[in-house]
Amino acid sequence: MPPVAGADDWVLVTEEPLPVAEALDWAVLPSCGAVVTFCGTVRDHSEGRDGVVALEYECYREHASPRLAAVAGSARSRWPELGRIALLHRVGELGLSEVSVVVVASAPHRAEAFDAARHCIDTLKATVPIWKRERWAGGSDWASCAHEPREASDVSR
Amino acid sequence: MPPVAGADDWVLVTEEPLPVAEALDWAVLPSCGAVVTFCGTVRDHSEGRDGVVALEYECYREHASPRLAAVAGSARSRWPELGRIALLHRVGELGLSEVSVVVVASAPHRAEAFDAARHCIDTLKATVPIWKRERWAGGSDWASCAHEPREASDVSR
Amino acid sequence: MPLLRVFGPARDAAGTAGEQFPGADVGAVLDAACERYGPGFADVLRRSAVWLNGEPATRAHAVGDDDEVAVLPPVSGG
Amino acid sequence: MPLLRVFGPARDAAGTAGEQFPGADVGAVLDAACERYGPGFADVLRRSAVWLNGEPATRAHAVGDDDEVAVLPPVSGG
Repeated sequence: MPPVAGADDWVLVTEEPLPVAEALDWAVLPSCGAVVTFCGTVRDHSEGRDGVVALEYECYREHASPRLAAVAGSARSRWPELGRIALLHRVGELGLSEVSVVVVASAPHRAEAFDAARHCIDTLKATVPIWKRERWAGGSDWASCAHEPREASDVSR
Repeated sequence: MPPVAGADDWVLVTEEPLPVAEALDWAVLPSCGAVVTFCGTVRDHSEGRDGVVALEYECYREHASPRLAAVAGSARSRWPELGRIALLHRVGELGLSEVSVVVVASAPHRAEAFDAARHCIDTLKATVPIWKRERWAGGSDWASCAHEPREASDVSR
Repeated sequence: MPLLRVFGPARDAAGTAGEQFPGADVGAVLDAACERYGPGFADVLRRSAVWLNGEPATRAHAVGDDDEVAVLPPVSGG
Repeated sequence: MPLLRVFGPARDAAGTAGEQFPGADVGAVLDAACERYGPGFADVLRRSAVWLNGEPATRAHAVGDDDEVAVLPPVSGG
């Protein structure tokens, strides 16, 4: 399940439940005292829409993982002291409270781990070719909160 | 293992390995789309001290948990929209890469979850009566990076 | 012929995930798609980014048989 | 008699985790502890906080049989 042996970045796009605990364990290094994890979960409401019961994520399969890797690269260029970075995104149909995205960043100190994790999820949302459809009791539609896709190297937080 | 049924704060001081994955799962609520987790792990160095191989944490047992609860309370007063908060601290002897502290905060949106998790770990370090002894190949001593204890309500980040 | 891939709302508007279109540049491929899929697709296209083989492209980029043009409406991952 | 509890470096300096000391206020308990444990303990005490029953206290706070005075050197949890 983990990535290439020896690599310090782990990116994954999968229809299976995300390996949150494994990613968190994997990110721990003897040189790093701080591990920050962000999990995005399916929420029962979005901007202006109540009673959401499920989400469906679609991706540009060939380019989603490379764009996740670019997000990790942009974090490393800002915080060279980072230890490991995991960026995992689930696609397909997700029910309420299921985990859609996981970001893990480890660093010697907590300030960098927090800042890098925040940067990664912000940049992921703005750059990775993934689209979310919301389903509620009465119908379904694409999420209204969307971003014109940008390149990770152009995202300045 | 989880706290009082129905409670949205979970504080724990224990000599056992911390239930990281359980705390993360517990923090997920249908109304919350963001869960931020901070894990502090035993690092092989500290300020001016290389080759750290183990830590030993001592606490003022009767007052450590109440002070953790005060940290959670200070976060709630700043971010009333927070969902669940877990603050877990291990005591006793810990080896390299073991998890000494866990903070989990869930919220409808990621900004509040990140800010609250960061506030909690900063406030925990400044207010909870716990002391860390570092052991390295040649000896052991109390951590040099320590804070005069304050009250959670006085910590302004 | 170059392949056109369309995603999210653009896929809904097109009624398909992708097909081949004739054309010597990105603009020609997009124009042919608008003609086949109609004004609903053209509306989505106006607020979408266009990639050629995974990189941002303009209408003037030349395309050949093995190239892939993609229409990316605003993304909403996370 | 009030109980004195000492932690971390203060425990090392005292050579014990706690014991009872006579005294009608916090200051008297601390002075008795300094006398028994010596100048190493007094040094740690100077950079420590003092709690009475879990709340910050001053030397003037009165104490009785069921009270607990604690010496808290700078904390280092996390």
